[in-house]
Amino acid sequence: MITALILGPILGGLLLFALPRTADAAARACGVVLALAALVVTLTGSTLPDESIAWLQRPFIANYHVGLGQGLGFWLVALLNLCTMCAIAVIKVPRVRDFTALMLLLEGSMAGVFLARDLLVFALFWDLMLLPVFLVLIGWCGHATAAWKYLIYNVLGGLTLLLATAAFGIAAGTTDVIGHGPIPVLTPTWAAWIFAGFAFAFLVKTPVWPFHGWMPETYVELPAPMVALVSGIQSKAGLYGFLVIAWVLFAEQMHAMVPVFGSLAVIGLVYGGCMALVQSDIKRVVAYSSLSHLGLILLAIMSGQPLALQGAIVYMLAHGLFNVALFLGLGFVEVREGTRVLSRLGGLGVSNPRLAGALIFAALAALGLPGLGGFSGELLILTGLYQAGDYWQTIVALLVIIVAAAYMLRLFQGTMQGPVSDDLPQRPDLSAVEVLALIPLAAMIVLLGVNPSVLSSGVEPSNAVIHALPLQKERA
Amino acid sequence: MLFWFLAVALIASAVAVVTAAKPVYSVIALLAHFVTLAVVYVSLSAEFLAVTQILVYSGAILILFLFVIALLSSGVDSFEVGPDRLPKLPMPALFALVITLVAIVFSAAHAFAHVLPVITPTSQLAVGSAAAFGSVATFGAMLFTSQLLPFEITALILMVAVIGVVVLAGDHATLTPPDHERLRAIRRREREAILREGEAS
Amino acid sequence: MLHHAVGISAHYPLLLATWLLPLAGALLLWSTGPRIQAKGAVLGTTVLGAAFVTALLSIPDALRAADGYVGAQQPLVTWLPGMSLGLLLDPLSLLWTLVITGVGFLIHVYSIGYLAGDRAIARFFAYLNFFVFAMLTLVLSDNFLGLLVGWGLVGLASYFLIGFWFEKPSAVAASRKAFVINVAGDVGIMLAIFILFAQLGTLSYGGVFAHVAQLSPSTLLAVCLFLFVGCAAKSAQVPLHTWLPDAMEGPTPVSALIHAATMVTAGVYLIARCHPLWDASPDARAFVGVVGAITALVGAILGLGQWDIKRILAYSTMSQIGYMIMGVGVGAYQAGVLHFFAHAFFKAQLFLGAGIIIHALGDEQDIRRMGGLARKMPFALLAMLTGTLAICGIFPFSGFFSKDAILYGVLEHGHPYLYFIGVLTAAITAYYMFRMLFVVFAGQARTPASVGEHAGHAHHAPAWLMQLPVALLIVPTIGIGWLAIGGEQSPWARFFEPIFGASLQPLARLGMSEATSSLVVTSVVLLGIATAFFVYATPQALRNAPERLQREGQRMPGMLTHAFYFDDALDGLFVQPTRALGRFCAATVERDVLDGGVHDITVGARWLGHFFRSFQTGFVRAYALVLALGVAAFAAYYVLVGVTR
Amino acid sequence: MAVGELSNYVTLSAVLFFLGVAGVILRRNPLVMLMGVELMLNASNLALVAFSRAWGSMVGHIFAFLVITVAAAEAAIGLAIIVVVFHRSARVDVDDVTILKG
Amino acid sequence: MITAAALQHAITAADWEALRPIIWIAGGALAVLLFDLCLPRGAHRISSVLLGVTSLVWAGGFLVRNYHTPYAAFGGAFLSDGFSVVFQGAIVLATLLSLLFVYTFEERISSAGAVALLLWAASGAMLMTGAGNLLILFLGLELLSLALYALCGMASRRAAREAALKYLLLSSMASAVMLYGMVLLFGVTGSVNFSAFLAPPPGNPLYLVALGLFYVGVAFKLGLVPFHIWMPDVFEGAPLPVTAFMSVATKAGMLAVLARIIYVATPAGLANKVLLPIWVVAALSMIIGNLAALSQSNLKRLLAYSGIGQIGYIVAAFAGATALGLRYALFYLLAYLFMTLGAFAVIAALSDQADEGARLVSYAGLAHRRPMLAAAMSFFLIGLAGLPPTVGFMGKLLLLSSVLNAGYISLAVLLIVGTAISIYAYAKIIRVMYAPMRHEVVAGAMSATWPLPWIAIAICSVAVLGLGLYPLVPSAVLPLVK
Repeated sequence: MITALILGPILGGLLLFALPRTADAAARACGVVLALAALVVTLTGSTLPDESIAWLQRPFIANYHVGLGQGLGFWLVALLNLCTMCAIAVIKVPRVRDFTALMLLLEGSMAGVFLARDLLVFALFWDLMLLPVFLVLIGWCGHATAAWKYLIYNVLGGLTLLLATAAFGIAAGTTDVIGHGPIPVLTPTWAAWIFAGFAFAFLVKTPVWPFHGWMPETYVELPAPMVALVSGIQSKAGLYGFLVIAWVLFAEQMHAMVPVFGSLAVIGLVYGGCMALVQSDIKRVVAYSSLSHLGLILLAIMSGQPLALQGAIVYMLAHGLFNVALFLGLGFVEVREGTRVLSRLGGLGVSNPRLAGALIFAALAALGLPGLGGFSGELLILTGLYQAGDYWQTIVALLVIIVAAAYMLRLFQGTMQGPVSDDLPQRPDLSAVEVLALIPLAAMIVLLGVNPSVLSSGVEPSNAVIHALPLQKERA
Repeated sequence: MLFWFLAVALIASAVAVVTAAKPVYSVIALLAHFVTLAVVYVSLSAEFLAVTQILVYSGAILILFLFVIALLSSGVDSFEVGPDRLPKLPMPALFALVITLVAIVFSAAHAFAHVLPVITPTSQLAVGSAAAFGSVATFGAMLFTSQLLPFEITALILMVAVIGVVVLAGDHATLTPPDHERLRAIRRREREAILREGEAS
Repeated sequence: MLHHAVGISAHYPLLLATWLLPLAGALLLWSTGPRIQAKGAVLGTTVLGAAFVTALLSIPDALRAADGYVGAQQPLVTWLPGMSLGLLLDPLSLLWTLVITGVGFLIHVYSIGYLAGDRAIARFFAYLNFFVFAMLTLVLSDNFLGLLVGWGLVGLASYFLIGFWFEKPSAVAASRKAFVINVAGDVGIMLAIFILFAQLGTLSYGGVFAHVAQLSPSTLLAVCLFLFVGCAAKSAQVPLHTWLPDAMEGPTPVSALIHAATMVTAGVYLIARCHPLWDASPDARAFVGVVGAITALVGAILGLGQWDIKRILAYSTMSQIGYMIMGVGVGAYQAGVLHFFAHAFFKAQLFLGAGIIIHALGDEQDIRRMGGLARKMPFALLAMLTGTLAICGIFPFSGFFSKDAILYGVLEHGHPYLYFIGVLTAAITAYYMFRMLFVVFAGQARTPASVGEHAGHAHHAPAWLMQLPVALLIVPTIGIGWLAIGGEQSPWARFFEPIFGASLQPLARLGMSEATSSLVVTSVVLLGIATAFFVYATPQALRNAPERLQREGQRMPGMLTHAFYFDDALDGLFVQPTRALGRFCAATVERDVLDGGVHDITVGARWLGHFFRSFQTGFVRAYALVLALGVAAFAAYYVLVGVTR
Repeated sequence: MAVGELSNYVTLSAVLFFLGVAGVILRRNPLVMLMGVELMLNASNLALVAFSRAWGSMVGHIFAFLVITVAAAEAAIGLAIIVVVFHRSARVDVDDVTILKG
Repeated sequence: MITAAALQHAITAADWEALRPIIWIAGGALAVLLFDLCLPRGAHRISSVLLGVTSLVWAGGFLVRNYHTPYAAFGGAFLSDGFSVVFQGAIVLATLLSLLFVYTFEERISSAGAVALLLWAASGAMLMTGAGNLLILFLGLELLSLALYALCGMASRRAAREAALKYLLLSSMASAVMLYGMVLLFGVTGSVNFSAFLAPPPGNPLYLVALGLFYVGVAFKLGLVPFHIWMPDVFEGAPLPVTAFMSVATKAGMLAVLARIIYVATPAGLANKVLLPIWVVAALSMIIGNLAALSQSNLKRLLAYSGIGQIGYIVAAFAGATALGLRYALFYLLAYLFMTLGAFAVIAALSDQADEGARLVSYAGLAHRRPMLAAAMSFFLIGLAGLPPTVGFMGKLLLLSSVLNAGYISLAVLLIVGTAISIYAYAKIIRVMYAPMRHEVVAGAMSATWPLPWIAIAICSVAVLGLGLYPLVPSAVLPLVK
């Protein structure tokens, strides 16, 4: 049943090609139905047993082992299916049928990453994630610089992951280790290099500061539904990797690298915040803001403090939700106004109140308005960080929250409020479908904000993470 | 003493082949080369090879070369060769050749000093007698018993060569270049128009 | 899923009703707003009225002392062992709830009239209801977490309301500035929360105040100061006050409700609620007292330099809150709260009165173009006069009792300098309030002819809708003061005894009694009124009023017109450096380092590709040469290996 | 028939071999290049005969015989290709043949 | 003198059975020629292709039987052990698929001759895989080369004839160098059998130089970097089926020889010193092959360069002479076979009489005109690049783990760098195909792409996907030592 979560969307996407090329509405409907089915399976499937088929024997034992379980993987897959459903419902691009197929392929491969219990399966789906985004970047976007830049970063990431998986298999004898079974002990030199491979792949995928070169162009060039998925969920794959693989399998190396990654996260936090303040393209503002939020989550993961980790998980989900909502909203603005330049936009709120409402809701969740998902995650993270003794990081993060309020409002007011610029064509407000697509996201954001502990029933990342982490960090 | 004489002859004729002005001269030099080789083979008691060398090599292959020379230089002027477009070629070529030559000669000098049997003078039997070392009898026996497989394959190789030549040379007669070319040119121009659009995007 | 999430158990339906009714009203108006338009106003007001009634009915719950704890407890949802949300209704929060819902209701009625005819009136009432809900969340919460949630939501409501007319770029900028400074306040409170949670492991008021002794003096001071940062942002204390004058961009009822009566006093509520923390750290109290006094003085001085009627009232609000903060800061909690209670009414009345004037003069806010309205608008004169007398602290009005209580309390708690600043501020307050009165009401009308008669018939909404709330407000403006008469036994003291009873007593017997201090204050105030009369209201001053006001406009000192350059300072210190850092990152780090780096890699790879392709010259002999070189390399290598082995 | 040292024969064949290679690289006439290849093959034949004489095993002779037949076949096809390439061009020069490059 | 025993080795039926697959193929070629004579002009093509395919399939059947009965025929001259049978299987498969492209030949060319020559070339390559001694190796190599010289020239385009000339001259020179190496080996060890090379005379530099010259010949045919110089030109010039055949079958044959040398004929003590140049050359070709592929505008030339890179990966797998390395090199060879021939099939499907579909410009916006073909081509390119759903990913993973297992970390890292560069090169083609066209080009009438290339595409894509998910790795492949 769990494999259906992975293969269902992928095969469904392929079957879409049976539809005639111009059957846009039908393709969208199939896409939404598939995503909804996957969501239902996920929600009802948390007690399903793992599925494991023997795959490789010779160089090392590798099984096709996938499992849902209760923890972080479950919530991320639920988030993935929900966001895909909402995103597919609002696709407005040429050749909708092919686009939906690629969205479903992306959804399937990301589900594969989160459900993988074997490093080889993880590496396979990690590289597969790269494909649909690249195909969309070249098929639907004008110039290909974004495609090349995306390719360079992510290919190197994917290949180092492949090398690290092979090395791990050779060194440890088996790769069937994610989230279960004894933690194999590797010789220090091998372990260090393998960890470096994994860490590089994760750093590139959640764009962490120096490795984020691909992120701005890709987020700007991709059509809104795809960028919502990529920024909302694909970035979580990297953080998921840190949490479930790096902390569990390479605890010592992770300790050694905590100051380095911690400082990268803080730099990313500040860098993303300041950059978002001065961008002229609306999508770039959200792109850099997500760089800043992910920096905060990474900081929490690096601190290793249980409260910060729980906050990181809540914030991961919240960030997924409001990032998707933001990008879909900006997608609607771009479709209506035809331009993404902040200076030429303005005054859309008068003619599109519902769009304005949706965008302000998402912007508020993003800047961490108390009562919404963003705030509860941030609060838990910062409390955890403070308890872990990282005083300076907490203060910097708090200052960035102020900056976040500034750039988010600048974005919202730049597009929605201010004098109505008459040269922009006045388009109709959100259609019923579009509003319907945003409602589940909003509902989840509010639910997370009011009571993040609703996750806590299954939220502890995985018991392996907890007992691998130092409960109280000894402050030197 | 005979060896040194033959060696000098071989090298001279080889150099002549390479440096001859006109291809006909190099063919003649090659003929001399092959004859000297035959003599060397006899000195090394490989009668069958000596005979084959003369018959097959000088007889068949050189004649073939002559035919081709005649065919190619059917025009009035003799064999001209275009200007030298790779003037910088000889120096590195000589450099590479010298290195490999030195490597082989140096290692050859060391190799056989102590390990390999020195060439011993052949038995006193007359040239051509069956029992002698290089006689045709033993050669034939070996060719058709233990080494039968190579023999069969050479048959295959020769057939491939013949078929290849026939197919390659082919009956160009049927080729009527003009209309063929024209048809293809029109087709290609029309396709280029579509594709130039693609190229520009 | 929802039940598990919210875990509501209905001990106190009235408390829940008071809290959730405004939210329900807001959501209803948001969703159905565009359709029901004008009827939305009435809906919003009735919802508020119902909330006010339930608040009144829940007074007995608030006063009932059960199991050693005063008030009604209503647990809602727990996030973590230490973090949970719940409602608490005790005398302190009851007072605020009554003010919020009471004054809120009156302002709702007033707004029906004020905003009649505005296309987005339903949205306005939705925001107002949402604001009341947010303020109730802040006030009714039983722990710091709920406080923080309320704090943020109130900031959001003020953002919506200030930026209500979002076509105006100035309103958009003002709302953003208000919200960002508010978030800065939130950040302060969050830091205090982290410290508390790290030290004590719990955030509920009961838990924290019970273990105050465990906190070391330095952490206690840190907590108090960070909480005060929140208060400073919300209650517009000196460094973070710059958003209040700009907040006047919003409609006048908004200014009345939010920027006079309720939101800006959240800081006072916070300090009053956390009085055990403040009792335990004397230097925190001293700091807060000083900041309060400075704010009062600065607000009063800046009030002198304003020509816009709403800005004058805004600065007066800032100065009055300075008083409250000073009072509550130094430890005179009951006096501070009393002044809040009084100020809520007379300031609302002043704003609504100013609203009536502005509405009548067709949105004209500059007092230099008003004048001589005494005859045309007697009701407005009555409202403004009673408000002004109350704010200056003349005898029968509530201001007299509350302001004197604060000043005397400050003196009692051993701060003579602050007492002197307080008295000086009272004088300046009297001066600029009466300056406004005389300029607006006395002398000839300076309103341009066209504006005058147009205003007359603009009223399509019945005049009484705006005048009734003002009239109702006059009663408490006069009456509240009497509650505090009688020292320890006054109804006010007995009402707050369970809350502030245990808090610290006044230090030493003072030279002068309370009566003498109120005499000193009253004389100083009369002096202020007299000077204002001589400057603005003498017959010859009235005659050449336009030129004199003009001259005064030019001679206004730079300091006043730029409000002590606080705005530019804040902008220069925080906003510009962040933007500069952003541009620096964009220009150098992003374009040169990252893009440059990747660009070089691709160019390098392509160049290498061309370099290796260049070997393919097409000449057979060149290829043969490469082969020969390869053979030479192999032969050389193997000879060397052969020799060295 | 004075029998020289085996290494002399090897040296001789090496020299002949590399004269052949020189012929292939330096000369621009394809026919001479083919003759160069023939030279190289004959050089290896010489070495083969010398080695088989030294080791006293006839395998060398068989090998040499095979080399001769292969050389013949190669010459045949080589000449055919040369004819096909150059039969209508004015100059018979290998350097003219450079359509394929890059 | 040779001992009598050597003479007395009786040639039994078992010897010929070991050779039966090769005999069937060579015989099939003859049958093709005979049928060509008696059939009417119109049915030439289909008849020769069908005959060729049946003989190959039949030979495949015999191969399967030989897999289970390893035997050293002709006194060790021809070893038909599990190892050589798998390589022969690869060659048969490659030839089979190449035959499917014969329709891209021009009308004028006699397809019977072409099919016959292709079959003979295949039999030459199969001889090389089973070669137990230098004689058979040399003859197999020459048979293969001669057939290819003729095949390259079979097109009326001047480029084809030029390719034939270039291939002839360079390949004959390389064969001569390799022959000279063999001769010196024979001179030093006194015997032509590979097994004799295991115990070289101690301290003998000539033995090493001989090995060096021998490896030159091997490297030339495999197209490892310094000796790859001929490959792009010849691959671009030669007609499509010949290029397809050469890019897989010849390399498979020579890989068998290299594997045979490494696993059978390299003395243990000298192993790493003697084989070091091979690994260096493999590493070079991994990097330079892919780098040069970056800026190509002709698909056949690009596939030539990518072939150089891929063969670099396979040779790297031999590093350390581990059994695992051999097994996964074979698996990757199969993967490479299907992916490359799949790509050639797509080119074949696109080309028609006028010109071959190899020019990149003819792929502009292909996705809009012929979505199925574009999808197939990108699927194969993704496979060659080593991205997940394909056998390329699994193959690369197994290669990586075997190289790491053998301890050659630097080779593994270079393999990854090479792959990264190759992905960039393949992605450029995918971009050209999928880039949005300024105006929607009406899908041109499907030119008479004969069904055969489509069959090849189907076979290859099924194999690339199937093997990718569940790798069937041949087991009994350790070479027979006689």
